[in-house]
Amino acid sequence: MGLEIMDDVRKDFVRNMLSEGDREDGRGFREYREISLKRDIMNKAEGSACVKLGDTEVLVGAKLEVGSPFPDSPTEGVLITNAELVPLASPEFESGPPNEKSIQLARVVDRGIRGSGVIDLGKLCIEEGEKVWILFLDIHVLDNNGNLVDAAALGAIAALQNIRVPNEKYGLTGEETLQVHDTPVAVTMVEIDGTIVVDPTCNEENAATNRLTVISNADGSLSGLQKTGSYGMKEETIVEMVELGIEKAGEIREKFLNVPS
Amino acid sequence: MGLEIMDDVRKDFVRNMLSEGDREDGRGFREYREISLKRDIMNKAEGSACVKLGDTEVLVGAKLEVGSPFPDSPTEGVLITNAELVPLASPEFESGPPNEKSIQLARVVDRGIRGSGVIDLGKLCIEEGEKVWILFLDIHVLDNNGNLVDAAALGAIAALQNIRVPNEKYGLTGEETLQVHDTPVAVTMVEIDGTIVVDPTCNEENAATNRLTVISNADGSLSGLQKTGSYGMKEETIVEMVELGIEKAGEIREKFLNVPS
Amino acid sequence: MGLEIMDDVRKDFVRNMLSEGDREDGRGFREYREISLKRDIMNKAEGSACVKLGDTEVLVGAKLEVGSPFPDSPTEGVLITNAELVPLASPEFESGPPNEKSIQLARVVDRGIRGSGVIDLGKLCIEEGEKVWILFLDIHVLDNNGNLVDAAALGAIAALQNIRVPNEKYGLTGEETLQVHDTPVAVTMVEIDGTIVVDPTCNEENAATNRLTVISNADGSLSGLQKTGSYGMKEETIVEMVELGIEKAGEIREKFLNVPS
Amino acid sequence: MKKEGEIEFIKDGKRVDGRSFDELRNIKIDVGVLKRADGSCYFELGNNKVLAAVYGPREMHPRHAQDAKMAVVKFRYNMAPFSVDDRKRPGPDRRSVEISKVSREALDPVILREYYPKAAIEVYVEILQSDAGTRTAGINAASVALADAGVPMRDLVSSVAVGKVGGEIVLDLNAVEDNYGEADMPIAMIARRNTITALQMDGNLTKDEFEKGLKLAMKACQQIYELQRTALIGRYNKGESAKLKDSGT
Amino acid sequence: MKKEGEIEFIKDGKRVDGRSFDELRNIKIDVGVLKRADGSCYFELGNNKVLAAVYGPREMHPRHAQDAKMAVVKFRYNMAPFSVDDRKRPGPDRRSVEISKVSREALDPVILREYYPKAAIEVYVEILQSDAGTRTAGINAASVALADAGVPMRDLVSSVAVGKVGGEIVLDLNAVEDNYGEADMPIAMIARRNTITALQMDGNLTKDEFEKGLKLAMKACQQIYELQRTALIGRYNKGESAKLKDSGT
Amino acid sequence: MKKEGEIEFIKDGKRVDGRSFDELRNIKIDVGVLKRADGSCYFELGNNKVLAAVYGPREMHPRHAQDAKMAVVKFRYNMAPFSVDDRKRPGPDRRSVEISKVSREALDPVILREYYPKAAIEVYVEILQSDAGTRTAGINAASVALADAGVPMRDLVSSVAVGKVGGEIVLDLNAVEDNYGEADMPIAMIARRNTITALQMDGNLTKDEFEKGLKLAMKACQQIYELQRTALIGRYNKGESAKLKDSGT
Repeated sequence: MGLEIMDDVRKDFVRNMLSEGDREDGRGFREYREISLKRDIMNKAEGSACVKLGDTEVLVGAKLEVGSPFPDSPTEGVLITNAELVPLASPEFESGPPNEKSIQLARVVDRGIRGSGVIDLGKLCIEEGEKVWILFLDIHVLDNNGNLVDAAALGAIAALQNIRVPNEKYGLTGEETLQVHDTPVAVTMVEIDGTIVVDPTCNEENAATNRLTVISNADGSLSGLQKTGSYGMKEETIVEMVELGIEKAGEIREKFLNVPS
Repeated sequence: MGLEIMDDVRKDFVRNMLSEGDREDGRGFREYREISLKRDIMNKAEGSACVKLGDTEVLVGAKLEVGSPFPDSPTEGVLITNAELVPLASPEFESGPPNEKSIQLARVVDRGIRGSGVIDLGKLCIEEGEKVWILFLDIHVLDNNGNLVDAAALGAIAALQNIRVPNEKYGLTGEETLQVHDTPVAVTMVEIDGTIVVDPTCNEENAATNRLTVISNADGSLSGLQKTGSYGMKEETIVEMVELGIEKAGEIREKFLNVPS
Repeated sequence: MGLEIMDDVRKDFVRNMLSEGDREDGRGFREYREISLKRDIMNKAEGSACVKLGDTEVLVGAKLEVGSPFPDSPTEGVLITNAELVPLASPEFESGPPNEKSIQLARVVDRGIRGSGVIDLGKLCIEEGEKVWILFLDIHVLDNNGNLVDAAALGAIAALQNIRVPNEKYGLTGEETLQVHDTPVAVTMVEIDGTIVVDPTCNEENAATNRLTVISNADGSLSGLQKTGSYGMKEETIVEMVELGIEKAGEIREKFLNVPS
Repeated sequence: MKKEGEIEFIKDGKRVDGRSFDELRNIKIDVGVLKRADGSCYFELGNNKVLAAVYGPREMHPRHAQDAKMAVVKFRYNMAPFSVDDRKRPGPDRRSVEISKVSREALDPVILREYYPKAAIEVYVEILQSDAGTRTAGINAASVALADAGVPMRDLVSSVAVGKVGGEIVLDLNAVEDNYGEADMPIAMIARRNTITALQMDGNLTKDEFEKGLKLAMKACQQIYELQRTALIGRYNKGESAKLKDSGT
Repeated sequence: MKKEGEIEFIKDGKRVDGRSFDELRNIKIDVGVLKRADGSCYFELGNNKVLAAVYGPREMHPRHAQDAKMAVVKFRYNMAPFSVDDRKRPGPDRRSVEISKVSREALDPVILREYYPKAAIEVYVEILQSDAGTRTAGINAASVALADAGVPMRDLVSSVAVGKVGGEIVLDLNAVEDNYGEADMPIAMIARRNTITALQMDGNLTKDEFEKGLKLAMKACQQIYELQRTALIGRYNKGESAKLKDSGT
Repeated sequence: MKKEGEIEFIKDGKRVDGRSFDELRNIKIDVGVLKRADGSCYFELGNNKVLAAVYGPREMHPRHAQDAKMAVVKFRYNMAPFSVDDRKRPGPDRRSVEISKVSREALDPVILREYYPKAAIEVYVEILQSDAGTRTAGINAASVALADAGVPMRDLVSSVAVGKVGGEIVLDLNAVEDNYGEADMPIAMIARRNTITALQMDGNLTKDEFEKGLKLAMKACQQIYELQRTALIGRYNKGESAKLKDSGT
């Protein structure tokens, strides 16, 4: 009960600050927290990245294993995106099987990757109908201070960019790297009392009436949208967020993903 | 607590009416509610039927997939009968894995089908030891107003009667229909204060001391029996119910299952 | 609450007796309860044994099935040790999936067997990379009056000693028995207020500050150790227990496992 | 989203099933079709057959999940095993868990949850036959079932998907369009207030296509709203409002 | 139920194991074989080896499953992994869930559950070796274990199966008869009251065969009842009633 | 434990990675690396990368698992799916359940659990990269994280493994030594008190080897203790003790 009151206090705090033009950490409304991206940091993973958005920290590891294709797509590899909200990362997370939050996180990141054709699954076929690469993308949240989606999506692309295909382990020959065809970037915004802010903290997420994640590609097109939360949104707000999302994605892509390949 | 009292009130209501020769819906003791049977109504299922017993409504869908035989019966297809008591169908049903009620429902229907050799599982063999048809019979309860077993068993036979074998989907040739060798019909009766009534409603099931399901075939033989409930029964009552069950099964079979094939 | 008080009463009872040089059942500190071992008692198991340590009773059954090897050890059979603490055996056991107690029990027994090379897994290979024997060792606890590990470990070796390989069932030819290369024996001791006693009862386990299981082989070497409990131990105590464990193991081996093979 | 170069999605300004770009599939709505549920609705959208039932407000279990300020809405989207081409294993999978969450959040804004603190309002959607668009059909059905149950609501929620096939933005994708098209965007809205309560998109759309699709979907939701309203009025004109729901409970 | 034309089930009026049609397999009953359980029974029926334990009446968990008017009986039928030809994966499967329900309902009628409102009486049956008829052996063992635990009962329950093999109605099917016979019908009854508390049948029987089988089973239950009673009397004559059950608890 | 005859474990008195018999791998300790946790520690041991977080003391759920006399310590050892050569399926397996139990019992003796009756102290260890010795790294990390969280403790716990490879007793096995060596013996101890709180062994050791290994491990725990202490002092000298832990909670 005391905890619920603290929830309300924090929500009011965030709202009052915003009404005076401030955010709890002093950022501008359309400003991200400091982003840090480290690549290829886990030597057991075929690809990996660690992303920090301020105090939010997410680790993404990619593993490649040889397995069977789905019967209805015998010439394609398989991409499986999974997210674990381990209790280490937040007092609100609990041990147990994936829940609706972790499932949604994984699926939104997954759709962003599929929607923009980041990976050519046909290239992951080893032997039609028999053997394909199974590409596991595991999102491991270490510290949840808000906006896990953007951190996870950024980490996912960065991890894919540094994959080394373990051909040797399976006695195969083939390309060593995985071609990454696009660089979708997720930008999440919340609406709080009519104000739009990007890259929300936990407190801002809790105080928000709405949240929208906009995933966009290098050419400015969209490869994913996901509205979250139990409130309605106006068309104009959505359109404004989509524009803003595409703009911020461009900035992040420029700085972190346009690696010489 | 209030709910438990309502339970008792309803039980007494049913008992009092019966003691005066009446049922809550005005039926005779040995009278079924109006039966409605619709066949082949679900185009994604290889066979289907919807059965209504008064306000009780059960959907049965049959799916055929190619799979492996059990090691100890390499020349036989596999029949898997499953029942879902989805929470949509009753305030008492809960989400979750199958419980003892849904398992018993599925198993009683399944035994009725096996006991009378309705399906020749040998005919479901495609390639000995390698490939057989897996026949899934899924009982999906939509509205539980009592006597699910009889509705499900009737729907199961009707669904089997209209199966189209999906040979083409698997690049196979073979017979298009499945021969149905018998038409077992389940008839459920309850004993309430010594009175036997057929096709019980929920209220009657709750007020009953005993319930017996009698499954019988076209030739009048039995292919399944199942007593339910925490009370003892006299031999005479059981024998009377078996006779009555065979008689009612004949009426239902005549009206609903003797389709020209 | 009342139960917790009874717990304390029993602990104090055990402690008080020990301080006067007595155990609740009159044994010496380094004395086992009467051990009974029956072999080959279950005709559906390929090997079996029933062990009683006083009122503790454990059944171990070995089953052999043909299956696939692990990809990283294509020339080896598979040993799977499993323990079920079924609720029949103790008021404290509950139905459900394996918990930390049953998992620890199985793993300690398993490590003892592996550590001393009791079974040559290479001999369980039928066809490299394709077919191997899967050896299931199932520990089924019937009555828990303390010291399950020693009873289970003794039963496991005895069950392995009387395995008949079911070649015929799988259309194979090969040796009929399984060579058992060593006879590891588990000896469990507890420390209660500085006193070391072997083969603890439930009450002694509950009153103990520490428990150590020492598994040793025919040549006096160690093949497993496991400390249990939320208290620290002194080096001297551990060394003393290890010596005592090896000594008692020798006595048990001599009496029960040195069968003419 | 698979590419299938050989399908000619658009021919003479018509789609594979003969519809124009902004045309809904046939919709059929039956209200109050179940006896045990407090409210129910059968909804057909083309070949989709969907059933929704509502129970409550009633006591919330488990207690620690109660909300002291308002009712908790539970939403369970479930596919019957025989509703799809390859039999669906019973029980929730990741897709149905996500759809349940999105659908619940689509309906939450119209339910006067604060009237029933600590209570549960349970919404169950069963997909009996699936042909693309089941989540939108489920939200439409659930919205009507909530009204049928007498749950106090600000308004109805209506839902539809738009997408891109053969380079065109079209309304209400069918199965072929969904499987082989370029984008799919389901939305839900409170039609009379132009308020969007659910929005998802996967595939690929330019910003202009997105805006065009959003407008198309919003317009179609108005149509669906009228059908939902008509069905509810029909239901009560039949005088069935006096149905006895408690028998057998 | 598989047909196996080549087995000669009946030869010279005897069955494959030499029994006559109405003959039980060997039965062995040991009472009070477990120390920790409040009551226990080891039951052999031919090659079946079954152990039953009873705990309670004790507090019912979880609380919401308590019955304010009477004790709830929990019954768990479980097969040891090595009790069957092919190793049984630990944990309940559909068959054991159904058998547990039927067995609980077979025993409920004799337990004076109303003496212990809100309590649980827990019955655990472990099948150590299986050879057809385990559910009947389990009910018989459980009935004796309940008495051994001092649970107040109206009477004992006895159980046996009858079936049809080689065209004949026979008592207490063995494994070959069960696997390849034409019908199997397990029943349980309160022998002294001629009251049937469990009845199942699968396979195929005419009405006359059913009636003949029912009578055969009822008669055999009388025999089993006498064996159960004798075992219980033997137990108490040994003066073991004073066993200390609480040590180690 | 597999035998691998072809590996030359010891050459010129050095091990495969150039270490001497009694040499630890490189250790790196960072304290307070997580914002949301009440205490945290990042621990590297050679190629092992391990993160520990502590929450609590806080309310224990479920209530029936509360201990009226003292706090309950929950310990969850978990491997990230990408921490090992072949992807680890998420969720606890038998190995991690046992390690969690042993690790909890290794830490229990130093936590002043009686200060917080009915409470839970939760310790979460994530293995991010695994290279033999993860359980000892996890205990070391958890011990520091508990101190960082301000949980009242009698002392720190330090942990290391010893083993036998190529016939020699060596300290802190690496992955090759662990996979193909002859024995592995992880221990945990309260270094300043010479009190052993965890001890496991698998493989094969003579009694003398065991005693030699135990002494070797105990000495190494003293070294690790100093590193843990230094890391904690470093943490507080930076004045980070004033970190605001409640933001965002």
